Amino acid sequence: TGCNNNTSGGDSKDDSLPMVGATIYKFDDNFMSYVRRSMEETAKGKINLMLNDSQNDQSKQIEQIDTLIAKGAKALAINLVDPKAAQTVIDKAKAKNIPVIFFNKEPDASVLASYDKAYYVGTNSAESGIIQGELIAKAWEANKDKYDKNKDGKIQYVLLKGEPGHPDAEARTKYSVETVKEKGIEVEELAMDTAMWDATKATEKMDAWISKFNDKIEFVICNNDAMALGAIASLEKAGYFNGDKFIPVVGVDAIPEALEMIEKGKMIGTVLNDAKNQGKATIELATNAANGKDVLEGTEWKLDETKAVRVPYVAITKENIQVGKDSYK
Amino acid sequence: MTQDIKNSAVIKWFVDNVIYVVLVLLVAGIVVISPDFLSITNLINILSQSSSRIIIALGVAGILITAGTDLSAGRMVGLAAVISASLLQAPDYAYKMYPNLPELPLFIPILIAMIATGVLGALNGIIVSKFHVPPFIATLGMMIGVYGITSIYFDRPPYGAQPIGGLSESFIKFAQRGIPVGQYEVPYLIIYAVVVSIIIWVIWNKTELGKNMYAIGGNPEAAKVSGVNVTKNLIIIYTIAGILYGFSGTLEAGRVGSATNNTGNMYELDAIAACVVGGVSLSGGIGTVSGVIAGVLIFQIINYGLAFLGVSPYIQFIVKGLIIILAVAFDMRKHAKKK
Amino acid sequence: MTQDIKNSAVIKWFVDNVIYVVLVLLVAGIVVISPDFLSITNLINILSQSSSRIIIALGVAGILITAGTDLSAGRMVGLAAVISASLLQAPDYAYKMYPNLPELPLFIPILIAMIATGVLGALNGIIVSKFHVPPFIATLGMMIGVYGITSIYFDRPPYGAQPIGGLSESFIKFAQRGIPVGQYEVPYLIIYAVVVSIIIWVIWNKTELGKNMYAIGGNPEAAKVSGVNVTKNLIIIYTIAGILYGFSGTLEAGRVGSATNNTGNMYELDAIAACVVGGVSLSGGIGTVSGVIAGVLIFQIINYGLAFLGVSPYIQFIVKGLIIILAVAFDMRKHAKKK
Amino acid sequence: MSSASSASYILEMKNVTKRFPGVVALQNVTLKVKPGTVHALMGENGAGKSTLMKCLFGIYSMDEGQILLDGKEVKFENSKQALENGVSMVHQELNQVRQRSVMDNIWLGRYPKKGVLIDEKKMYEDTLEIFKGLDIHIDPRRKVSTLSVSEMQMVEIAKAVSYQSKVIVMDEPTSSLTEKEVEHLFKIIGKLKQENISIIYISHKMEEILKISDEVTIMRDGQYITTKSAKELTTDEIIRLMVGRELSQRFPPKTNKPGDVILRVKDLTAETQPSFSNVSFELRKGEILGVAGLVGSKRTELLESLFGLRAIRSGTIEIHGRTINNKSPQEAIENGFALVTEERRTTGIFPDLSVRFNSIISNLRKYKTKWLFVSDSEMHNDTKWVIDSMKVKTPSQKTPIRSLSGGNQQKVIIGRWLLTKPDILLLDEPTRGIDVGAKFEIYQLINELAKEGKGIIMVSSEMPELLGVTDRILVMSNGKVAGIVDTAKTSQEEIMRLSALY
Ligand SMILES: Nc1ncnc2c1ncn2[C@@H]1O[C@H](COP(=O)(O)OP(=O)(O)OP(=O)(O)O)[C@@H](O)[C@H]1O
Ligand SMILES: Nc1ncnc2c1ncn2[C@@H]1O[C@H](COP(=O)(O)OP(=O)(O)OP(=O)(O)O)[C@@H](O)[C@H]1O
Ligand SMILES: OC[C@H]1O[C@@H](O)[C@H](O)[C@@H](O)[C@H]1O
Ligand SMILES: [Mg+2]
Ligand SMILES: [Mg+2]
Repeated sequence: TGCNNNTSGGDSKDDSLPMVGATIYKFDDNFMSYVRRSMEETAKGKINLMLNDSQNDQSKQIEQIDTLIAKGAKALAINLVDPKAAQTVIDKAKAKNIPVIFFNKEPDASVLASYDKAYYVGTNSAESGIIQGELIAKAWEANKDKYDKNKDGKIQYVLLKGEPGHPDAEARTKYSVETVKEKGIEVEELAMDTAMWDATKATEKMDAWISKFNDKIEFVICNNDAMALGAIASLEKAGYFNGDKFIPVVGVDAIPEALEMIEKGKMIGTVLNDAKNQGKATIELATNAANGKDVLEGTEWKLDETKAVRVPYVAITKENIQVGKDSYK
Repeated sequence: MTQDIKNSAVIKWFVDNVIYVVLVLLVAGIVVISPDFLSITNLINILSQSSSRIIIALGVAGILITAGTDLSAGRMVGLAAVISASLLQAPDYAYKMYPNLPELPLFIPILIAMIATGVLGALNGIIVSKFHVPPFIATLGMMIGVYGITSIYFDRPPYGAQPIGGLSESFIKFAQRGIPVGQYEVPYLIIYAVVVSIIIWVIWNKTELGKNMYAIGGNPEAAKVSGVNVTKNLIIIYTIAGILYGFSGTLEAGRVGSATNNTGNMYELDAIAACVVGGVSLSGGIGTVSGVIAGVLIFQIINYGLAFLGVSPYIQFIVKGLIIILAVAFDMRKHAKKK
Repeated sequence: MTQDIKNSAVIKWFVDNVIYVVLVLLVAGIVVISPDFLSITNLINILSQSSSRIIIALGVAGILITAGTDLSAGRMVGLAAVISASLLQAPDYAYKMYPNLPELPLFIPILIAMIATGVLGALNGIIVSKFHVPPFIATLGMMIGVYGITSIYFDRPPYGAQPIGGLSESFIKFAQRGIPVGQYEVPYLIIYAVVVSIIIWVIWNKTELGKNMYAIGGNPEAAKVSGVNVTKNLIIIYTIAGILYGFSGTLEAGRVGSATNNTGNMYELDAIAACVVGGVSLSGGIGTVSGVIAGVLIFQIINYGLAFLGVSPYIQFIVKGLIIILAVAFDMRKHAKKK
Repeated sequence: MSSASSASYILEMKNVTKRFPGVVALQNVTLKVKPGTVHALMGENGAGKSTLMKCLFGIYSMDEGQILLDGKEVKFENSKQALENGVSMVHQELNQVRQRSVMDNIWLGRYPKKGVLIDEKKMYEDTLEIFKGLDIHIDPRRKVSTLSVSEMQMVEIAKAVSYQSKVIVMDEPTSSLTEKEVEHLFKIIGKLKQENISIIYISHKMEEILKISDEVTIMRDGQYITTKSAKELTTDEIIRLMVGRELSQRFPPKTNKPGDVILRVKDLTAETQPSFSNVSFELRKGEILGVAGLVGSKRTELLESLFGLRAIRSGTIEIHGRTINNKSPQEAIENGFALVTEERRTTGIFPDLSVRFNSIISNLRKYKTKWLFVSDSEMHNDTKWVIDSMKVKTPSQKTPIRSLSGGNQQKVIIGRWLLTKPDILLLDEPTRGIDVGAKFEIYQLINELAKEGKGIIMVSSEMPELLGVTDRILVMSNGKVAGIVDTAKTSQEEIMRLSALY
């Protein structure tokens, strides 16, 4: 086949460059949009990047992959919707001998191992939960007298969960609380409910909880920053963050608005999902793959034993806020 | 005999007002499980959470009464939220979309947002009435297209696709504060919803436009042969709906303190469902403002109540599905019996 | 004069078949921009991508023809996908939902999934026809409730809420392979869709049930007076739809190689839209199998074509919204001109 | 015809041609109406009467032709323009917003306003005023859906009159009215004439035409035949001009012989009252039983109850000595009943579906082959029978019934039920809007059914029809049986007297 001259072009497209087909599991995912941006930046002048929005639908993504293959992509960069669908993607790529770089959502190691031209770039979901747990534990230990309103030594928390069944939501919910417990801190769950990653829904759930538990809530744990922002809107309405009425809120993603909240002291911390480096590594590996080179050639990345490049999560608090800010530079 | 008549009048009242009975039963049910549900705070919470939804639902309801539908409502809310938030960021916020924009007076961005969605609403009306595209398709196309537009507007330099936050103090006040009444505060949101409801009530019941709206939905042929300008009326009704979505979108942004291109996603489904629960007929010609409000409240009480009771999320879905069906099934008994 | 008649016959044919003309124009448009669109691979891709959607759309279409609607279609697809995937994991897969389950013959899990959604479809039918709940609400309640059920089933020990993967070889073959024809492979998916379409065509056109379906949608009062057992027929139609969703759900699981509780989310909207584009009337009584298939193909060609052309995703939304509206506006010209 | 100067006509339609896909509905039709006259427009079903009026009223645009109103050429783009220029219309198919009140319907399109708001009080009072002038007693605040069909029709008439137009078109205004209301309408028309208003009057009721019209225009197959002064015409002459051949009798000779009782109804009382109560009667094999009564005398409800559409509180129904209880139409059909309902639009036709579909829908069981599939050829043949035996004017079996003329739609509905070969055929105003020629065919078919030993109950508000085709007549008055009379021995006066008994 080969690349064609007649495709309608976007900005970073140059038909003389090898084509890499990429899918983003959901374009309006805030975090992924940073990854996407970094990918576009990195791709400029090196490859012809075709981006697709899988709209959180794995079937749609599979179809997009068919299209990309039909279109003659030399390598694929896939942000799976559903990590267990990796095998199907690999089957399709393998049949045409096209390398695949999975990113952000991790396939099973055995699946990755089944194709020598499959790699992974990203974090692992559990890690964000663990780091969030550590952050909670550290803050608690440091401010126990202030945070522990009923002085029972236990954290009475409410948890706003992302979409049930979403790997990140499940992992963060599980590991954040587990990590706190592992640190020897007792916890009591007052309420846990899903707000579907959404700020508005988070505000409304939080309204009900504040009305129900009043001052009993000692910690607000959120699976992502958007929900943390929603919770803060509700808390502010109830008079928190004004004078010395305070409640610790944590999230994940380190989106700019959350960084702002941390600076204003309305949020105690978040977990940086390093979008810039995820995007960069993905494209650098994909570019090499598309050119038939070794994927690491000329890059700073290292593969671990599962053929994965790991981009670490970082805990962000007021102290290291600059780290968060830098990631948007 | 007189007793009989009295009884049957009471029964008739009940039958005609089942939806309000459902509302009361629902609250009663939750209170039985958790008596502390009955508090002013909860009341205020539920009402203020319902406010922007009522405004959306009233826009959708007008269209449903013309036997149309509007799938684009939620996306229009999103567009207005993004526009108003982007123009109302606090001057000192670090990640402003327009770094050099001075603080604007509140009403300008709100007006701009409402004009934008009003124009798109008018476009819906034109596509439906002039080009005879079924409302489902016209507004589906609009829903998809508006999302594209909002996303392009939203996902831009300098900071790309990130929630538009850091809203100005005045905007936050506008949507989050209220008028103190005793120890409580009646949120402005509730007041906006009341004002909008009254305006819409007057339009539906006291103006030519309103009567034409019912006629167009009840029997478009009859309206046409009676000299009603169906095209013009439809365009106006869709435009009003658009304006309402726009206003509601600004409230959503202010209420939550931020907006993304995903704000408002699927609100139309909730709005249409609330209308139907509140007695608006999808085949047109029937619906009242009070019914729509009751419908929205029922949904919001279910949402709030289940969260308040701490029902586990999965079970919440099942219970919510059941209550919706049961509430309406109960309401339908008035039509069900054989003549 | 004879020339005139011929001309007008040609015009009439065009007017009556605009939707197929739109289909051809669409393809032509894409080919002009990118000539390599015209390939067997693309054809096979588009057809096989349309297959499970056609099956869902045919289920939804039957209900639309009765003047009903089905919002629960997508969630039923999800339920069937999760059930079938959970019962068809490869014996040696490490994270099996049922670690001790032996490998079952393919048809048993598929049957179980289809029975489950068939029963839920029947329940939809009962709620609509016996309790007179408007289909919009009945199926909205079902949509929400089924999601709850699917999530509970999905989020279980030993591994909790995890995509169900590691499907057995036979299942993968069933949904991903095909019959070799020359250097190409005709996917089984296409064959399933063709078989289902034929069966549905026969039901709609050659059986009493089919005639009753049109009658109920065309004028329910008249249908009742004509001796149609509206209740029974509606229940059957909703059940058939449920079964089709079930089958389609198993295909989705097999095609993707995994399933989650989110599989199928919002498919109903695509299906309803495709039906309407294909000429099914939302007010009931009108619709053909070939129209529904054309509607699905149009949507799929738009999706595939825009991705193939490499249009940027946000722009894709705008273009897609526009094409949908234009296609139907064009189609509506046959009714539009003043009579 | 003498060519008079334009000024002597209030309305002139010249050489009007209108084509629909596959049909030429009007070809060079001419209509000239003088001021202050009643001008009858006559023709068989499908002759093009309604279409001509719709062209006048701006609903259809004509392909060719010219319209002069008061000497000035006009071409109304829509109904609004027609109304504003002094043309109003009572439509053949009731065109009302049923969910809304009577007064909302009357003022639709021209609500009285106070500022931007609607002046409800004025609306109410003006409605009462109009009703008073026309002697109509309906509460303006009632929802239209709660009115009986005849009340709806009176409201439509009142609405058309209230525009104070120069020309009022009445397309079968009396199709749902009883004799008494028809008299009432004629009084209204008389008054309008005095005010120099012209009325174009379409009806298939021969008796009415000569009684009230000044001139008659006759159309056939979309073509203009002639215009004559009513004085020069006789009923037979009109029929000859309409049908294009002699029609010596209006009713076929009665050859049926009533036999044993097949249906016995005792003390039947409806569940929801007020309705009919304590209705008892018998129907014999081969008998045609008429049911007469005033509007609201609950004839329709009685038929609907027999057919399982309405609940019964007490009383019994026996067929062939066996007590039955029709809980639904299916059961009724299984017990050998058939019902042609009164309201063709709401309970009769499937508007968007084909003539064939509309013909065969009640008879599906018959077409099932051993494979459970329905047989296309049998459906085709039966539809052909319906079209041929009732002379349905349709381009093809596949035409959607909505595009047939009103009378032709009605014929299909009757055909639908004749196909089921019922033992007991219930007919509610079956010949509504059907032309004389076709009526004759239908009477003949009913007669033949009776001869085959079926029982027929026919509700009708057309006295001549009742007297012409039935064997006995049951007269209802206010929900009760006022008497059952022998057709041969009764008179119009006796029936009228009984109708008003309670
Ligand atoms: N909308 C339409 N589309 C196609 N054909 C039509 C349409 N309206 C009327 N026709 C055809 O035009 C012809 C004239 O119909 P029209 O309704 O004017 O008859 P009519 O004289 O009023 O008959 P009736 O006495 O039965 O009311 C018929 O053959 C009819 O089928
Ligand atoms: N109060 C009412 N509410 C609803 N429907 C009504 C009411 N009164 C009458 N109707 C409807 O009007 C129709 C005619 O009713 P009814 O049986 O009283 O009259 P009828 O004697 O048959 O007169 P006609 O010969 O004009 O039909 C019936 O179908 C009935 O359902
Ligand atoms: O699926 C959506 C979610 O994806 C997560 O990875 C992210 O942390 C969340 O903020 C949310 O965007
Ligand atoms: Mg007519
Ligand atoms: Mg009657």
